[in-house]
Amino acid sequence: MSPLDTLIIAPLAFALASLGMGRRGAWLIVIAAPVMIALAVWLCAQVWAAPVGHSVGGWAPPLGIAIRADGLSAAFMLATAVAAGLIGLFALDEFAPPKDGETARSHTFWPLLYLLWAAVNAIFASADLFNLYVALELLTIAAVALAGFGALKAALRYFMVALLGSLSYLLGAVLIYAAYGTLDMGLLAQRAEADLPTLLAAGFITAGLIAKTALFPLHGWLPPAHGSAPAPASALLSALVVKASFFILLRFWFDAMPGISGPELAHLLGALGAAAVIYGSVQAIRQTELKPLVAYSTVAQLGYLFLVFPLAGAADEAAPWAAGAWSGGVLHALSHLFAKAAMFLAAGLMLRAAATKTIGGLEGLARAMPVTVFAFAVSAVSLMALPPSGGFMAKYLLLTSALAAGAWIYAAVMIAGGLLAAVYLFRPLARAFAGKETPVIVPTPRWLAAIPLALALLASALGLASAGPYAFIQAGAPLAAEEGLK
Amino acid sequence: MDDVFLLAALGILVSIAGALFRAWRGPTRADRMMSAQLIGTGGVGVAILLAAGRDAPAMLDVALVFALLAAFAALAFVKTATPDGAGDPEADDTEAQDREPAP
Amino acid sequence: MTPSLLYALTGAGLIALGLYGFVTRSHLIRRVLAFNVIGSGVFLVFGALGHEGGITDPVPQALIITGIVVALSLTAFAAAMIARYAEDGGGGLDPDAEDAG
Amino acid sequence: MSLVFDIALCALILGVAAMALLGRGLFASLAFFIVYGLLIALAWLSLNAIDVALAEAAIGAGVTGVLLIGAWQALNAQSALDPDPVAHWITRVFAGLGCLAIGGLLALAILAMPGGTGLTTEVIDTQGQLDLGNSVTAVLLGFRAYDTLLESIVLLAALVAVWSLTPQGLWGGIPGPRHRTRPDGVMASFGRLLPPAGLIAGVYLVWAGSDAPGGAFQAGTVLAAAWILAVLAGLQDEPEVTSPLLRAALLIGPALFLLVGAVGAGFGGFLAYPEGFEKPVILAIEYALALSIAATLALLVAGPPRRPGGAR
Repeated sequence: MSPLDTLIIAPLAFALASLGMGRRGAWLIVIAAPVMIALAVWLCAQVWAAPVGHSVGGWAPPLGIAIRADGLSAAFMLATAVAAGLIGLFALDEFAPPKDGETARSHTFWPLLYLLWAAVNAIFASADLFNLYVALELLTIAAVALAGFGALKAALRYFMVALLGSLSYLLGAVLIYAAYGTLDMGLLAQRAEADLPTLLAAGFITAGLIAKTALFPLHGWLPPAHGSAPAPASALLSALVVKASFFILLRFWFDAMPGISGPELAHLLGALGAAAVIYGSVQAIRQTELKPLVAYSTVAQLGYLFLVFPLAGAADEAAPWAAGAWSGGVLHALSHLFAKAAMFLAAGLMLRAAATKTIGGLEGLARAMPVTVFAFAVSAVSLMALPPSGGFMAKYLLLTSALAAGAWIYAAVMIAGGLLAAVYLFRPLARAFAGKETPVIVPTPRWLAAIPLALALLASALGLASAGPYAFIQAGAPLAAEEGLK
Repeated sequence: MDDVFLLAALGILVSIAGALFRAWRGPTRADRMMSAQLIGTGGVGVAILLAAGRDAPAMLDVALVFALLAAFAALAFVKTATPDGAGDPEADDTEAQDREPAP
Repeated sequence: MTPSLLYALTGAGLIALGLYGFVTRSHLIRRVLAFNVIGSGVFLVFGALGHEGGITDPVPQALIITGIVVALSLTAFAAAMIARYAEDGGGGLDPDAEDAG
Repeated sequence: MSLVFDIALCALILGVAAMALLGRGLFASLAFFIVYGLLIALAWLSLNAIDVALAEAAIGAGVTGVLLIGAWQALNAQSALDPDPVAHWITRVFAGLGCLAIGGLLALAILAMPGGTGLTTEVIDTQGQLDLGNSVTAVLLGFRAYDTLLESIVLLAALVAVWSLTPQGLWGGIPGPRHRTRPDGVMASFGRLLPPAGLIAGVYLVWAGSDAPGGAFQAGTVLAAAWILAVLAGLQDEPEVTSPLLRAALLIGPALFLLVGAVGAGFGGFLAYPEGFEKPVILAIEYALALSIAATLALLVAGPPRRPGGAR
């Protein structure tokens, strides 16, 4: 029995079980969270020794599908297990079956949560482009449905973009099969050449995934969808869903197609990422409501991830800073995963307590609910990339790579992004600490407030114990991560 | 020999193009439905002729599924004739309402 | 011109046509229709490129069947969502296009 | 001759697609779309991909069309069919140029492809190990069973997603309206005559699937069509969404599939079938899947609950 298999099977089993159990299905999370975390830790222990992987059903590619976990996959699976587990426990407050009368939400949230979890784990494990497509669509359905818990309009808008994005990705995968007779990334790495069909296919795949990751200028759907959903749903969407499509992009360029990208494409992605950092931050500053602010911050933070492509890839020769940039990007994705989950959950509690949506209504909340506001502040520290935090560590790595590469523009954007993040995150925090009176609020259960705090502290811990995660994600890392894309 | 079947199939395709004119022109919804149904029947014919022309009897299963699913689409189409999509255009609607009170 | 090439090019044509329809028509039902047309165009390219001498590669065939079911799942969810959105008074247009216009 | 037929078919497909996408009037577009699905199924027949043709005939031309007719009906009731605007001409010009460019690049890529029949030889050489005569089934339930497992879950996920749209206070209710028909009318006779035929065709398609074209998904669709026919004809009502029997029908296929995968993971590897029992296990999965797919599809067409339960 391999933990890799089990990490795919278990969330699917939980999804079916929660659907079958009806109203009692909600309490399954109490079992699911520790089980999934334990499995992910087990996988990490195995991967620490050596990357694992095998063919499903014993059918080797190109006929069959290979699944595998290197440090990157295992780290994402562990982070997902912790984040999704904690978010699930948090959601018990909102989506446990009510005493009087059942609602569609208390019944459908839980299967959707496990389906989303299964989809991201399948994505982290898969080495097959078509298998990734099916998992991506599972993710789309669960994510759009969760966004629909908030506002149908926003969810519908998201859905339409996601539909086109999936087709674009699928078309790319189809062209690759026609050209190379395989969908396996390992075989593709040996076979792929930079000819027209391959570049076109790579373009379609990239465009589709960019739309799903909400990279500027295809970000328009994200702020309304993430900003209007209930807190646990927003946290899942911002922490996990957009990371999954980014993860495929990373895999595709660094594992499957290390030899075909020219510096132009890498710089195009980098330029869009840089634009996202600036645009998202400026928009976040302009928001008057808290959750749209946090959602625009996601747009900005996702921008940093795309700086990996030029910094780790655009040089003509093997670049000594490539490994640093690649690891910085991955660490940024992981710390943003924790920090943003924490921030959305904390924001949800703060808004509920203050019975408002606006930032102005948060006045004095720091005295009424210190734990929650502290959690918000700690996650903000990570997003602003101040030490000690995972965000600091990640951006430090990215910044030193940019300086080593002489990429002054990217370096300037990163510094500006950090300052702008400080501006937009300072506003809600300043309101929460402002005033003299302690507002009277409905008290939040202590266990509920502890969850965002735990997530925020995890984001910080990534920075404090950075050497461990840094070494771990490089276990079995693709050569391209060390030497750059060609 | 095979060409005879394919020629016949081609003939049906041409007739489908003719039926398409009616689906485009309308003017009533019933015209469009009937035209789609007619084309469905044409599809069954083409599938059978292809099965003979290409000597692949399994293609007959496709003709079978066409025939079954065409009836299905027809019923869904017909349902659009009543305002709530639940009635039977054949039945006098008030009489139907009496029999089965709407919830 | 082989049948393989003919159908693959038809698939390419459907993709282009469907994309044009998706972009220029903002009614939600039309967008779902366009999604399905593009999807079947992609499948046609997939199947036709694995076809030669009367034989079609079974791997694309199987994957296309999977793809058809996935597209159906998305269409079903989209149809239900469009219906609910209209009941909530949202109308029939893609909110994205509405905001832009 | 064959090529002339193919050219005519392709021209028709492109023309009908254009009418469905660009014409005026949504109802006419739906009629064209149903015709389009049928023509695409014929294209698959001509490419000798009979399994795909079956799936397209059942799903593409049948169920998708009915789903969209349902959405049309709902929007019609809300007067949300109009407006159906066409983009400004400047947008149209740019969109047209962009799509032409994409289509042109695609055509160039297609012309540059190596051709051939891909993995056909590998599949035929290997499928004997599964004792299956149908190569497509061997890929679907053998070599790429993992995709198929996920796909069955995707279908179920769509149903959960549709249920999440249930209006306030109606959870546990019954999907769709209660259908009325004149007892001796054409519709009621349809409802009595066709479902048994559909049932037989469905079971036949699963049975045939291991050695001839057919399989769980095509069969499930035909079974679902039979179910929906009975509902549309007013002979049978949809079940309440919380009904335990319904839950069992929805879950049995994916659950059995997952269980086989998990047992495999315990002994050899994820989704490795027990040696010597591959075919019976695959058949069992297919029958269970067909049932679950039928139930899932039927409820997807019915939509979220619309009426309070327990009132029949």
